[in-house]
Amino acid sequence: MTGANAVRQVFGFFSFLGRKTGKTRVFAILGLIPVALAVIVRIVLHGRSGLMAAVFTEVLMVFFLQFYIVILALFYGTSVTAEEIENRTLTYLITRPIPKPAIILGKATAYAVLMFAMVGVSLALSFFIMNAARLSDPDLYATFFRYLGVLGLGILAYTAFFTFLGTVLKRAIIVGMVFGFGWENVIQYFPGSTQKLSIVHYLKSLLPYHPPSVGGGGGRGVALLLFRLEPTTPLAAILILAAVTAGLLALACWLFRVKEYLYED
Amino acid sequence: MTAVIAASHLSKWYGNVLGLNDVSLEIEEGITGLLGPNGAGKSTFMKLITGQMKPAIGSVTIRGRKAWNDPDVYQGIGFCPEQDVFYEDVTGWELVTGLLRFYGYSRTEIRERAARALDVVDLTADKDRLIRGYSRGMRQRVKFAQTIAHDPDILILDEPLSGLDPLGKRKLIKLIKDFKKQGRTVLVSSHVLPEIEALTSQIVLIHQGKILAQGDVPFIRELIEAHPHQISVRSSDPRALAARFVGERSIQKMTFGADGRTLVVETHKRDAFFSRLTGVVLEAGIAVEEISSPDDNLQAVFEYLVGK
Amino acid sequence: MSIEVKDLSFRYGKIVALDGVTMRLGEGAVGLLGPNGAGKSTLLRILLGFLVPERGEGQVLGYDIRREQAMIRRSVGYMPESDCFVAGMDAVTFTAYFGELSGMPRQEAMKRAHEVLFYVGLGESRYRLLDTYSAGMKQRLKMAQALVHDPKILFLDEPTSNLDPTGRAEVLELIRDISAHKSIQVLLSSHILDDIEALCETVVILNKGKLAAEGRMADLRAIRYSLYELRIKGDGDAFRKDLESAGSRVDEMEDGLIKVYMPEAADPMDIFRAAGRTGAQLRYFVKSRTSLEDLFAGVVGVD
Amino acid sequence: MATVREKGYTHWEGRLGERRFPWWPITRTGILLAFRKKRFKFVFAVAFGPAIVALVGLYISERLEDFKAFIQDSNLIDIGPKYFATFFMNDWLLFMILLVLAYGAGGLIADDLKHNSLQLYFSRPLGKKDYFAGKMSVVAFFVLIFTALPGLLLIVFKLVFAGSFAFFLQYPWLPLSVLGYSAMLTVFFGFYILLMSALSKNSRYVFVLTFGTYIFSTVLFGILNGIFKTPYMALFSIPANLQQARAFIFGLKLPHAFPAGWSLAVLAGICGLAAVVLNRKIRSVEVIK
Repeated sequence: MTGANAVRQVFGFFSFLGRKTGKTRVFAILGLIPVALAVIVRIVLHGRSGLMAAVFTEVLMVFFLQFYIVILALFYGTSVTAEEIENRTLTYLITRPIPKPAIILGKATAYAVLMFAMVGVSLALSFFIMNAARLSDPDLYATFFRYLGVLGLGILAYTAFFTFLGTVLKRAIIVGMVFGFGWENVIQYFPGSTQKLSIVHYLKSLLPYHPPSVGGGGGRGVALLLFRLEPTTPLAAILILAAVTAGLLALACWLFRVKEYLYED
Repeated sequence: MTAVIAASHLSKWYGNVLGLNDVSLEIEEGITGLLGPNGAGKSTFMKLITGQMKPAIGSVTIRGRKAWNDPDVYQGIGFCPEQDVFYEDVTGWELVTGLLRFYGYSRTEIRERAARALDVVDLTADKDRLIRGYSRGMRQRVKFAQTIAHDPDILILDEPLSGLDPLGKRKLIKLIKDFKKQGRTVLVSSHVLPEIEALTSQIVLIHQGKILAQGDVPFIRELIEAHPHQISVRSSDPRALAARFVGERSIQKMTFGADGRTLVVETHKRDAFFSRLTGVVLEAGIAVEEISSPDDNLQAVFEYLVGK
Repeated sequence: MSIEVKDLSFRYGKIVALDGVTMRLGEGAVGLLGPNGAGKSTLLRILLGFLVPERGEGQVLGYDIRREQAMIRRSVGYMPESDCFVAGMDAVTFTAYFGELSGMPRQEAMKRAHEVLFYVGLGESRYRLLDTYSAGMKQRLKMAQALVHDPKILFLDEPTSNLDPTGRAEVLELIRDISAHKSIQVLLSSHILDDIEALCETVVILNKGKLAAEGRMADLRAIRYSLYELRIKGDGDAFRKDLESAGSRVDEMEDGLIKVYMPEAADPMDIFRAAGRTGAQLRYFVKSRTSLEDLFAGVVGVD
Repeated sequence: MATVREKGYTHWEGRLGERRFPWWPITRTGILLAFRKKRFKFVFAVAFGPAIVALVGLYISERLEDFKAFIQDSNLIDIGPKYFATFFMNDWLLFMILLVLAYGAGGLIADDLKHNSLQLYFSRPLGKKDYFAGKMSVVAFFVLIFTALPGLLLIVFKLVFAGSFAFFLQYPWLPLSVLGYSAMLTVFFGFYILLMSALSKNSRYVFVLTFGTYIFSTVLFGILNGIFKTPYMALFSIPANLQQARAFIFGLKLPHAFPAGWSLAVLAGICGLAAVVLNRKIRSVEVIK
């Protein structure tokens, strides 16, 4: 079976399977939290829409960018290989006439699309509930799609990273957690080029508005997200993110092809 | 017959644990039983054949092709893993059709093959229930269905009968025998030796990573010199019978069974003994109820070659 | 009389697991047989007091299964089918622990644990952590925890499944030793018919929650007409004709087994005389009786 | 007369007795297994940190004159219910207890589920109540050893250092509040840890789950408080509820501006939920489909 067709079949198999696992239900519910918050905020603070937008970016984007997509990518990314090995269902896949890298690519993309759907729905609901008053305003939609784009790229980059981690380590989730919530949350606030070592830095550089670049002061946009951010140019950020995603996936595929997986029986 | 599966000087170990140690053998068409104590290297051998592991030394080929990282070889191989693990959240039908995607069949052909495979293992009624809710026997049968769905001509089955009740076993044994009649090659590993005996008399015995014996069970029993053959004769008067045999040179040992009717004779020259037995029984006029050889089965062969 | 049950019925939701089972089990080893879902585990669990039956009553060692469950569990040793142990513990602590939970004083439990572990053949590895135990050793450990409080009855659920041949032979030897000389009755539920055949005198076959057959193995398998199975070496045709001339029907199976159906009154020794006359070597000669597998298939009514 | 001890099965002459606490072996083994975990002894020792700090503080406050030079800040040293409350109050102690429990007792039920040894327990004359009593008293042991024990000892040391019973006469009810608070913590953590332990078969996930929920509840409180400024949001955070209940038991100013009864209700609610889940999850036999 040709490589491309194999990837498409693996993609189809795991898109179907992904929708049915209990894990998806848990994370879909997790995605409802921002929507619930948006509804509560809408009731309590209606009338002061300016404050609402700030609150949204402040709290909800933090939730999405620094928690939701990371936790999603962590559990789904590592499960691309780690889950198959832990549950020993890998045997069903590697004894099929498809190249091993196709398993990684197919499954990773299937899960990425699944995550993107969950994040997209959750973002759309909470965003438009929050800004119900300004529905006619065209650049509201521009902001929304930009957010969606940033989160999408975030999903891809993190999924690639955690897929790679899952292929290398046995206890990928614990190490993944340390990286996702430890390293990423800390390094992004370091001055100078060190913050460029975290994926979230490039995602934040793509966010629509920046405070006037005088230190960290002034402007409505001094959001938690932009605190001490020295953004790289959007184009560079996108290129780096793409390179990281492709590089890590390729590495994961190569490793998966070479490594033998022993179930400790 | 050309060898379907051929291994030459195959060795494999992980860390300092020895898996296989210089194994060279050929498996022809028909059913071959693969057996050995736990940790003998059975599952290592199966993983090497099916390309889930890379040989450290030597090579193993299926129909001449190495299985490691050569996906096309799987078009003709059906592998039934030993672990009782599944994608639990899908139904039997979804599992079999899902796994059939990877063989390049059209949608209709996938449905046809899945329906046929599930029908063969009597799961048509339960095909739309989640595998999570399947009983142990049903899980084993759905696992077998996904092994045969793509109509492979080589079946590699790791403990296919475990968890099945006597009826389930009987059906699966008949099924595997039908496969053999269609000229396919079946390699079956099992712990329960009577199950292998019900399937075939061709066995490969692995122990401590080496091939101890390969061939037909009675033939192997013949070759085992260390243990003389046991022949048990139950009759109304075992002592009289024994008295007549005392002079026989071919007999090494005679013991009387606790039930007071059985005489067990140990001899290295079975032919010589049997040719005399019928005559002696008729001369002595003793009513014989049963003649059998207690150690002419796989369990005994296994014990002699492997036992402590 | 150790186990007596009258009209026992149980249902999981709408699935009927046991439907009016009545039987009495005596001493020695009893085999419990039946296809998957026939109600074997349910019966074991009701006798152990895990489940309360909808209808019917029963006694185990004279204790009523509804009211005196604690007393029953004290005098029954249960060896479950699935692997079960407590990680981080060694065999002695594990066995003594469950001995204590059965009501044994701590010191007695510890002493008894050593004895039982030696008996089941885990003497040398009794101080090792259970996580390092092989499947066969875990199986024998389950046997040890079932024996530690010296039960009167042993319920064994698939004791030899997933064991390698040597392990299986050793566990069978253990069960044979326990049920034969000692005053412990064994109720053995297994899918491997060879084990039942090797160990049990009486057998109980359940099917779809009903009692399909019960009784001594020998009686159930006896067949009325005399059928002998032979293997010979030498001139097969001459031997066959000789027998047929004497009025017996002779069939030859494809693996060389010869089946001789002799008329009721015929003397089996005629076969020897026929062999003598035609110079054939009689190498295997057995009075046939239905194999347990055929009995099982016949009783469960399919095939 | 010669006795031949044939190698084989021998009967046991003893009689199976009815013990007053049939679940006691479960507790003893649970504690034993906790200590067998690697590095648990280290965590156990570190958890005594808060008690030692409080003891040193106590000692310094008595020998005030010698330490005049070091201590400028005065409120540290007025020993009273506030001092004891602060000993219990600081999050370090709660965190250490949680760490010890999550690491040591996380596998109490999780390991039984993982290795399905429930059927071994229940094939003994043992009820579900006994099983829970045994497991819960393992948690009780660890909680009490870090709360009641140091609390009472501190009072005793206070009397010893001061050389008089004045302190005791001044606050006679103090030992009672120490015991009351320790009992409350025991009950709450008992249910909380067993609930977490029953939710997964993998004790590593239980560890993450125990801490995750505990911290997430505070984070949630932070977020909600950020949005709605009402103090009632504190009900979402487990530590906040515990602090509220503690202040109430020690008769101090409530940290959050709402009646302590609410917090007690929330804590009791969690215990109730735990009881229901545990009762459903721990069955002697899985229902065969």
